[in-house]
Amino acid sequence: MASETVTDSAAAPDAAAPENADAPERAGLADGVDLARALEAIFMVVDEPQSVVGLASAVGRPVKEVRAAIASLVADYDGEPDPAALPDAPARPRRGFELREVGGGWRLYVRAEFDDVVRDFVHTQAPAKLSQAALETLAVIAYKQPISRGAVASIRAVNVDSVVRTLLSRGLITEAYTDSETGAIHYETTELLLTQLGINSLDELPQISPLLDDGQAGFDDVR
Amino acid sequence: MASETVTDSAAAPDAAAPENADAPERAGLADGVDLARALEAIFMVVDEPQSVVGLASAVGRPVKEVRAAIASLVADYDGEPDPAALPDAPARPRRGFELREVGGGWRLYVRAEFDDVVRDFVHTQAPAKLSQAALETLAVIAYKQPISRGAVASIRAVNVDSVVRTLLSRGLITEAYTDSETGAIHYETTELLLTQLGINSLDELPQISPLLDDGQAGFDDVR
Amino acid sequence: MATPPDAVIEAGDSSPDARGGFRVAVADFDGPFDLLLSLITKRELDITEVSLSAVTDDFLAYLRALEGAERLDEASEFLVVAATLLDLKIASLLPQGELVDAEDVALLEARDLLFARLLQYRAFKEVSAWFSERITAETRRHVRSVRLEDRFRQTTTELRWTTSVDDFAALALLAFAPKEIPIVGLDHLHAPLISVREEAAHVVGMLRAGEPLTFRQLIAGADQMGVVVARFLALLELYRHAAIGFEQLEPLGELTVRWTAENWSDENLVNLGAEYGQ
Repeated sequence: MASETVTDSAAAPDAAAPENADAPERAGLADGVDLARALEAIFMVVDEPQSVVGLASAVGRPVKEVRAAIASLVADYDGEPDPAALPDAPARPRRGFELREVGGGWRLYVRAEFDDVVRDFVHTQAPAKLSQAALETLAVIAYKQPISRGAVASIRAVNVDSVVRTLLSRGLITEAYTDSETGAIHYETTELLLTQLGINSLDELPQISPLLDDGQAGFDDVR
Repeated sequence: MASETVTDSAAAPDAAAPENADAPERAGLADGVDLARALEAIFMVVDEPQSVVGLASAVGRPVKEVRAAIASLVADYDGEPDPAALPDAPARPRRGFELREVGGGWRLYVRAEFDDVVRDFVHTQAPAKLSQAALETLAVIAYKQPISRGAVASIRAVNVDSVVRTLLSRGLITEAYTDSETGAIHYETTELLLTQLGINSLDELPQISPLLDDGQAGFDDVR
Repeated sequence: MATPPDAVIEAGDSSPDARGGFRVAVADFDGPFDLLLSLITKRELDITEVSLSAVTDDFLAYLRALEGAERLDEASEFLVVAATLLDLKIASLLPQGELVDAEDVALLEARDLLFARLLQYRAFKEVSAWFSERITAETRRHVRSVRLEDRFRQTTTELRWTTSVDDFAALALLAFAPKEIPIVGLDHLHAPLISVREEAAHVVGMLRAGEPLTFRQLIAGADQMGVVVARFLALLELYRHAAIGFEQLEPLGELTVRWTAENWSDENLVNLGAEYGQ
């Protein structure tokens, strides 16, 4: 802990400026930026476990340094004493989250002893019944799948981000593919929806055709 | 619940009673679990701003305690000295993430100085920029809400229909109510707008009165 | 327009308007449009001395050099402000005189209201820059928003599903129905309809007798503004059909209307005023 502090205070803006010039072309941390702090920033936003090599290339630092910084973060979050601190320094808290290596990469997870709290919380957050907004969004996805969130939003004329998350966490929809050009995730419905509706396949959804082709074609041939 | 209630009143005998009344029947933290640690576990999984009251009800602790625990986490992540530590204790690191109150609740954000570092890891497309007309209309609605389209148009002196539609589809405004006499829909801003502005309530909008009192009051002074 | 367009477009280094927007160069004023506005609102410049048509010419030339969204934004902003300036100017051009009657007071109040409107517009315009900055700054921020860990995904409350497949289809229909923003109905306004054609018939009846009549006489007895307007429109239409002639000895003086049609049939009346709907 003390070591980071030292680095932090040393990383004064003016000190960073001149050395900044030799920073790598694309990515890379400016000199003097604490590597551990940058890594924990990255871990905050990533969904998938991150390999040490990938992280090293992203921050433009040697793999060895990145590995050491990760180890220091693990110890930090686990509440182990700071090796650089004085013997009688106060203990560091054991965080509610931890950094774990899973499947060849590192990711932040809820610490196991808080699973119950988080499970309770997720429970309260998810009401037993879907809202009208969620049902309508689900209906749009069911009839137009695979469809991106943006396309659903423009049909529903409202922002659907949180509703889509709800449907995802409910297992009623899933990610079908990611458009390689736009990066937009396209969603489709799952077997669970069919089960809930009591049908065997999407073909059994009642036909509502005329409105489906964006009101363009298809008015004459009702599907 | 019974055991938690005991804990609560034991922890804060005087304050607990009134605020604890809104605590839920079911949830609640087991005895001895550090509230701040439980909260940081919850912040790991949430995807919406969490209000203090909502969190208090999820963990079954008084609002006051939750508020204090959040404040301690903010100071912790910001690297402020631990108030419980000895004066010569080593400083805590300023984390790569921070806890921010935005859009009506608390969420974990990457600290601004690391925004560039994490950019490559985040795949959300930035939404298209709002036009000047949309921004002005949004400003009018934000300050005069709830307000009808006609009233916005008379301030902007132009037709605002398509702009209002854009703002609706972006989820920045929503229909507040429909005037029963005129049938005019009145609009108000959403929490999403607060989130996108990075503020926590409409009170944080810049002051622009006295120009706004329908141009009547205070006009002589301005002139 | 005396100033050549490219002289107008130059971003003006000396200009206090750092963003180098639209510059106005007219007789008594040379500077950014914003400055013109603030001078007028502070009454350091007389709106009546600004040639709005010259400003508009300049602006159109300036617009041609802009592209895409920027052009639209600048154009819509200009329209808003120019419309207010025009109102302001109309109010300023009307005779002021002494505060003798209620009409004059009302006129002055109207002028102040226009100033107020301009100020209000500027206030919102200024604060919209704050909105823009905040939104831009905030889009650079990154919030933790990651998929729920699998172990929590499976523990959500069991879904209580009550929607039948037909209800589900009905919801889809509802969702796909085009979202028209409802239009504020005017049906509750019961202004009696006034027909230009009927008023024309009335005017024709009065004039055809042969005696020239003044406009004042033609609208005598009209108790509604709408009737006055309709009779005026009827006169314009009749003039277009060469059925009447006007005579006015001095500006704003008495307007005399004379019947001049040589072969007028009432059939002409049938189509008259058709473009006004009623």
